[in-house]
Amino acid sequence: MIKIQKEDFNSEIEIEGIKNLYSNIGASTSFVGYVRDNNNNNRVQSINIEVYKEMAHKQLDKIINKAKLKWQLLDCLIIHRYGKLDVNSKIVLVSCFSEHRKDSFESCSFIMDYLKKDAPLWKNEFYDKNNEWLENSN
Amino acid sequence: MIKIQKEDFNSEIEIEGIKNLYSNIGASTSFVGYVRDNNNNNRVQSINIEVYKEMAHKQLDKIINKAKLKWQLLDCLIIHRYGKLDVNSKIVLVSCFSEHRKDSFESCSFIMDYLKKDAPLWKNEFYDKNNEWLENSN
Amino acid sequence: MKIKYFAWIKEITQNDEEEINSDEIDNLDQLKKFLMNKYPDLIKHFNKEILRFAVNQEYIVENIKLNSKDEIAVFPPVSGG
Amino acid sequence: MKIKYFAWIKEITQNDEEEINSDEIDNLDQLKKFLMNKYPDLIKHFNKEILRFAVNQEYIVENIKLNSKDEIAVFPPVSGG
Repeated sequence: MIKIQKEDFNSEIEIEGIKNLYSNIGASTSFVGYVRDNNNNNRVQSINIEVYKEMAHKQLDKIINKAKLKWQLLDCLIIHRYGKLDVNSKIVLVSCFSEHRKDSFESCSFIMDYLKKDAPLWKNEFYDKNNEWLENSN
Repeated sequence: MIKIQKEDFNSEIEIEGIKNLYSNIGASTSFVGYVRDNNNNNRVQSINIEVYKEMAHKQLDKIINKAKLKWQLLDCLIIHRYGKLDVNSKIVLVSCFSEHRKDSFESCSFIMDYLKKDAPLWKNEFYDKNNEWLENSN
Repeated sequence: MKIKYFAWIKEITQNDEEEINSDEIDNLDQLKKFLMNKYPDLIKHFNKEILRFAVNQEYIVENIKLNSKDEIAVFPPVSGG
Repeated sequence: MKIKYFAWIKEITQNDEEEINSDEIDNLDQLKKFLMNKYPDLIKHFNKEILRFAVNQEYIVENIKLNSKDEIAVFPPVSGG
């Protein structure tokens, strides 16, 4: 499931919402990304995330399908927020569900790597006096 | 932080409880293990987890310290339940917090591997008519 | 065809979306030329090859045919996650 | 010294904890011998080397000295997580 939303999310509710669909899930690995108070030695006040929504859905869907070819995955959940987010806010949740832990760990890390590379989302980071559009390097 | 407890836990509350202590956390990776409805082709009804509590605390503490030597970790949380757990119940939560995602992914996976190998906990799995003590292989 | 701009590209085009239809534009390379003409400030970014193009929500690097119903997006390197 | 048993070891010893003090027990090997004597059903598991030993909550494989205040745990391979 893919959700591109402004609203915050509750990890427990989101993760267990998927987990409760399958009694054979033995493992879930979940990554949460947050707005940090500093980046490249600048004090961050907030960020504004812009998204190309239709394309983000399409690309994230492709990434999940790639992961399902490589690992034994029972389900995947991606939530990515957009709009103005203050320091400490959650930005993204990626949860991968499998019978055994190795599949969930590796696929979750894989999806995050591809999300950073291919998902059409842009962070505009606001400092005390200026702001800057970021570019993912890794 | 290490918690060995009978009670269930709420991942959101536990994870955010640690996250809120640090404004420089950019990444958390969390693993949750669940009681599956089948194992080695047996239909599982429930499991009973026994723990050597004092030693579990000591060994998990050592594992966290090992992880902190290998990765840039801001904090770690391990919750392991014991006692009778029905199918679908959460068994364990391991959350690793760092500035960047690689540290949190790799340390979380590392801690789970060592937890399975070194933490003095034993699962007694109950099927329809019999029960069996498990042994971690990987 | 519908052209969409994202992130700081919008600051150059002063627009997040526009309809462009011209007999000169038959493929992606021709559209790029058209945009450089219309927005000279984009030229240096074209030259540095830092712009990304998507046609109907798929990344496109080769010079494909375009038609009037296509949705083309122009944007800088992504930074989500 | 206090001896603790876990998992299916308890089913053999019929006890999860006991105090054992004997002039014969000065180190871990001597304790193992004492336990095999007291619980013959443990012998085959000793022989297969599947039992784990902890002294004061630390895994111990070598034959260390024991004293009366030590807490020694005997248990099978772990299966947490």
